[in-house]
Amino acid sequence: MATNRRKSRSKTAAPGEDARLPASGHELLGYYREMLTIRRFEEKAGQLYGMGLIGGFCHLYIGQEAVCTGIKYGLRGDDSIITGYRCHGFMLARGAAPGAVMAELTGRASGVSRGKGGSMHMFDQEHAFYGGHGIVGAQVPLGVGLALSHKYLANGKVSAACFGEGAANQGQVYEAFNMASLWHLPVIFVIENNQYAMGTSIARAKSGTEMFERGTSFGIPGRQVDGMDVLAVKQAIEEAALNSREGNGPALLEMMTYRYRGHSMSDPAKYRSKEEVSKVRHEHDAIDMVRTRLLDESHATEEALKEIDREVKAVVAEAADYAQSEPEPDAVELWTDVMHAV
Amino acid sequence: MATNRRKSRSKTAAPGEDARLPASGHELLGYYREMLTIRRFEEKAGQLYGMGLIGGFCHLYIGQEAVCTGIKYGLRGDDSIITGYRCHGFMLARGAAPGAVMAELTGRASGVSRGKGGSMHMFDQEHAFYGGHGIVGAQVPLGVGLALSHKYLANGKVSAACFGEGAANQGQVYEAFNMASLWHLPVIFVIENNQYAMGTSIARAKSGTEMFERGTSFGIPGRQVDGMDVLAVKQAIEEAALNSREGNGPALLEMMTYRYRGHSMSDPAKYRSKEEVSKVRHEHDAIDMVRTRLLDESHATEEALKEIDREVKAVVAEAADYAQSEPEPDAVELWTDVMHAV
Amino acid sequence: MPALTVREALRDAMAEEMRADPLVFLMGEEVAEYQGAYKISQGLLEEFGPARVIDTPITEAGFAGIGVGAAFGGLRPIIEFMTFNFAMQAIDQLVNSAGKTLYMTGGIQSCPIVFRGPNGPAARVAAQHSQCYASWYGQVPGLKVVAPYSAADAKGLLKSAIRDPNPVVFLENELLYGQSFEVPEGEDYLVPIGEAAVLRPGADVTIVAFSRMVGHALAAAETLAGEGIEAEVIDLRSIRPLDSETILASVRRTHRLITVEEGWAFAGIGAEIGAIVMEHAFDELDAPVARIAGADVPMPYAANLEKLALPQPEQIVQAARNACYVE
Amino acid sequence: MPALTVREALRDAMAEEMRADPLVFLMGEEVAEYQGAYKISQGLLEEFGPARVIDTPITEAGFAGIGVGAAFGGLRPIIEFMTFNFAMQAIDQLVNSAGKTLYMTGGIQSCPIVFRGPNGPAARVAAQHSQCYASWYGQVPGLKVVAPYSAADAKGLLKSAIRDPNPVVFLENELLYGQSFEVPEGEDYLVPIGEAAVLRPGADVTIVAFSRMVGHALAAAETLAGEGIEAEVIDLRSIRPLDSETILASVRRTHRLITVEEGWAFAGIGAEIGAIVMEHAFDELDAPVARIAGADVPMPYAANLEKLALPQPEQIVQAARNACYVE
Ligand SMILES: Cc1ncc(C[n+]2csc(CCOP(=O)(O)OP(=O)(O)O)c2C)c(N)n1
Ligand SMILES: Cc1ncc(C[n+]2csc(CCOP(=O)(O)OP(=O)(O)O)c2C)c(N)n1
Ligand SMILES: [Mg+2]
Ligand SMILES: [Mg+2]
Repeated sequence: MATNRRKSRSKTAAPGEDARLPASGHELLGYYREMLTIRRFEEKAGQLYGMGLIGGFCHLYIGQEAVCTGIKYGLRGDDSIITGYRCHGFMLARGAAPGAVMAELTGRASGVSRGKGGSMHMFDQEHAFYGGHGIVGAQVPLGVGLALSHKYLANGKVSAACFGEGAANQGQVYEAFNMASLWHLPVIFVIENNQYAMGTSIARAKSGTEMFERGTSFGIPGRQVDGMDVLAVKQAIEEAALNSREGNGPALLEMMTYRYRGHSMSDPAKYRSKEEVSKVRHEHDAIDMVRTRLLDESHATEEALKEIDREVKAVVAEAADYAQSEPEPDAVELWTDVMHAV
Repeated sequence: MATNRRKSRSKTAAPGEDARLPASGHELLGYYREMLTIRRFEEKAGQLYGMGLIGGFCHLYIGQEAVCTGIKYGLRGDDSIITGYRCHGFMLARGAAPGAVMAELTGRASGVSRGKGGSMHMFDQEHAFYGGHGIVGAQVPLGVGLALSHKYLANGKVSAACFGEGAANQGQVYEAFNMASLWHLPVIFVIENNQYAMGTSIARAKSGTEMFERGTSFGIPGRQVDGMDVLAVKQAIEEAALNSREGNGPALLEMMTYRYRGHSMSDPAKYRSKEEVSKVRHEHDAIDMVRTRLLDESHATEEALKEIDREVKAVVAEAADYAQSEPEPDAVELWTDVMHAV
Repeated sequence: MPALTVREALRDAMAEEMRADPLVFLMGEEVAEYQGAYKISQGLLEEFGPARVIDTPITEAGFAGIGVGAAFGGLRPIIEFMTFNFAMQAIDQLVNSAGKTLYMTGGIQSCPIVFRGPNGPAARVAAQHSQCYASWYGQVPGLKVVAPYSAADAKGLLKSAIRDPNPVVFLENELLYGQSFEVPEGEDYLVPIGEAAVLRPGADVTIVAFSRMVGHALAAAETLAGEGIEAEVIDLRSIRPLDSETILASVRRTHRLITVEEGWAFAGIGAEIGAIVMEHAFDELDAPVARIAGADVPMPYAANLEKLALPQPEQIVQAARNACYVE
Repeated sequence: MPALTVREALRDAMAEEMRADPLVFLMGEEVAEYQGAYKISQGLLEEFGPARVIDTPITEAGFAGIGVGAAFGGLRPIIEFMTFNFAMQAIDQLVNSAGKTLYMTGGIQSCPIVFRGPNGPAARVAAQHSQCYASWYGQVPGLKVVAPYSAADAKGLLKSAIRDPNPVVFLENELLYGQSFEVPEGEDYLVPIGEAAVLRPGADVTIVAFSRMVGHALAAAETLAGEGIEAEVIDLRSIRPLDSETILASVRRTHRLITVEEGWAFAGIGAEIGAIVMEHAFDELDAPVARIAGADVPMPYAANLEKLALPQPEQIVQAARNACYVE
């Protein structure tokens, strides 16, 4: 086993405290741009929600950008990924057009799900992203099913099944652990531990040891990873994927991360202090960490990064414009896609 | 913690190989009689089934008698017990009249559930036995709920939630583990590991470590117990109950046992060899072990034990007669007990 | 009478019953410290403490089962599902463990428990969060099923449900939580389970609805009155037992019946009501019973499609006109 | 035509489709080494090996979800539930993950999967093992629901279900497994989903049934013929889509309708059929649609009570006499 059961680094480790993982300037610039795109996209979605252009539940990914970005780069492009309702970041990371994602949020015909799924239900088959699921924990067996299909088809692919630390208490997760391990399926269970499930801190919902050890009795090696460090996420995923691809079965990775916003747009997040949020934001932010390193290691100038910021803003602004100007689905769409014709 | 996480003895330990747990002759004679009553009762039920007097599913407890008997004596009389469909032994152990239990099996008005529940659905509120449940695993959260009621009422009681090693893979079991541990509920999870879930041997359904370790990551100490040794079962339950009663939360006990018959009356049990069954029967039978000790330690003569056998047979024969001669429920019973009137 | 929102009425019902009976407690996701995902349990943790207002992990099957076990053990649990969509994870515990045990045990084992939470569509929450489960639970003998519209009924029925010795599935509606209604004062205000209410008398056509659709039915009746059609509006309130007497009595007067529900028509509550009327008042019907129901599709997210998927008052008006053979 | 049991017909359907399409596989409890709890998968492990005939632990939510995920990944799973009672543990995966995904994704993500197993009452297995789920699943747009009676339909419909690009809930009946029927030969014998079958023509009254109750309907028709009443017997075969055309055409001829089901009447399939007939052929009805259904109680264990809880041919006969206004 390449992975091990001990924490690889703790979430409170200050940036730069650990030895930095190797990465080229080109690579780091890519992460910077992609994570920033997700953040700006989500900020814009929040604004559109406030303007009444997006409805229902809308769960922003702000703070967690390193997780989906690290997963993307730790996997091959055709490895499958599945997650819950907090899925916008994954859509963007895997390559969906920001305009089409935003148009889904505004419920337009040119949205990725043609306006029918909304924030929680986005799929991108071209990029092997399988949603976008609203029922907490349900995506975990689905992700194991994708792994079963990979093994069955012997296509060498791996499946990443992502879920929150709150979802990690759901019974079907353990059923999925058992079968994945029993059948040596190529699946990486990724817990995005952002410390809260809605208003419930992890300590109030979880008994026993740390989450990454919850697979141990099912024979699944677990590891805690700094989910704010895109390189750490990427490396942990790479190792687990390699191991799974070799037929050694599943791994469990607990990504220590944090969400800066409320659970969804309707959550004022009174269950934690402003200081708690701002401490993470200022001391251990995923994007800042890459930014600092880019400057430290002279891969980029302040000006070059500002230019990226401007470009990202333009991309997101364009997506927002598109999402507001596109038409709603045609009324006849109410009745389509219920069933495939035989 | 009085319990510990290591096996206390392995299931393959030969009788008498370990130091014998202390027990008076009087005590041992009681266990002998009670376990024998269960076995003879179940044999008789099997006969009545063969005669068409019992219908549907009928899961016999033959081979596992030491588990329910040890649980009974390890607990106080008002501690609650709950189990699955393999429940006849528990009914008898807790003190239900054999005739009323058998009459339930034959579907008669004087059955413990007035003929409406049958083999799988027997309760005995007077003796704090809460069934008798047909859905694999469902009784586990129910048992935790009983523990919650004990804690809420501060009545000093403990709950024993019994389930098979097959049921131990069910997701709701882990949900129950988590909440029981988080809330320090007085519940003893008892896995009756009889090696098979219907036709599936434990190795074909379970990944990872031994079953008794499945609670570890939820902070629940686990222990493997020789489930054929009524004294070992009793002692393990006593220790766990004491600990739970003191407010230290749940424990998990894995009782290593074996069922001699098919899963239910319709199972020819072709998935294992006759030799496997007869080896356990001859080398590690719960009743034989007590019998041997009674003779060894001169607590009873062969003749005295034969007399008990005769008495037990008479009790069971009487139960069978009763169950065949009692009338079926009145037709009006179809419509009663659906709801309490308000 | 003071005006209360449905949210306040539900909270007051629980608070009053918890004051009256120390065996009553509330358990569910975010019910305690967060005061309820939809703030139904506002103030309860403060008043009753963490032993009686219990936050759970996101494990519906587990805590529903724990609730049933606690009821077996003599307590009177109120189990909140954040929405009934998530109760599908636990539906076996509701149906098999709570609903069937009294019968299976020949009357030995009671299960006094309330399962409550929002049911049916909310706003823009799409297919997985918008299902109505009234007819599923309504089908099961051994369960009582309630689905109030007004705050008064919400309060009176929830108090009855908590006192009921049987398991009760209590279906709320998120979009009603903020609506205000007059509510009779006093801790003794109870609404019995199993009785429908005639909210508006009328001689020409009967409209039966439950939960949020009662508002639509009343709006439609208002429009119809302007056209000279007097619609009688019946709020079902309880799904099981279903008050067929009130419906039949009305149909015997109006000879016309429209049913309204947000869920799917197929084997829905409207179908059941139609069947009952057919069985008991076939000769009284001057027009076929018309069902207004949610479109036969999973709930779409887009605002325009969602509106098309849900029953609108205008559809009820049109159905009533048709039943009265008015152009 | 050779006679096959329903058991053999189901096995043959799976075997043929597995031979024809390497993406088809079977997964469930005891399906492989044990050859199926009810021996439906006899011989399949031997022929197709453990990669395609997969024994699971007793974890319905998990393996149903794994099945759906595998279907997302391009396979064509057949998921066997030992009985549909246990599928309640997994019902969220069937409804929310399998049934709604195509719609939620605007047509992007298909889910070609079959969920099959015995549904409804067996013999003496009591309340928790005897429920009929036809109307629950039938209510959900996005699912197809099938419930065959004969071995020929079992085979032809299961083959269609396996080839269908949509999720199909395939409801079998344990008591039919051992019954023999003639089955057309050939691997191309398919029965399309969504078409009812007129099993016996008759001019006086229509009897609609599905699954095991078709046998009762045929028996009742035989008795009625002796009394001079010619009953038309329709085997529904599919629950969703429901073949209203065939039912309506028959009612337009007989003007009388009896529905038969083993499940509870409340919001059942009979209620739905009644509603459809009311909506489309109200003026054709010379008598109210009568529902014969399981008694409104959890299933009792005692032999005499169980019999009373289940529809009997004599009840159908009496309902038909009533509909024809014959003493
Ligand atoms: C089965 C189920 N129960 C409850 C909910 C409501 N709900 C949606 S998200 C959520 C919290 C999940 O927390 P976590 O798993 O930590 O993920 P995060 O939101 O932090 O990403 C809850 C309770 C749901 N969608 N599904
Ligand atoms: C949820 C559910 N799935 C499947 C079944 C069918 N079933 C009844 S008993 C059983 C095997 C259980 O094995 P185990 O838990 O080891 O208990 P044992 O029978 O050995 O006592 C199965 C699969 C069921 N009753 N409930
Ligand atoms: Mg979280
Ligand atoms: Mg077992």
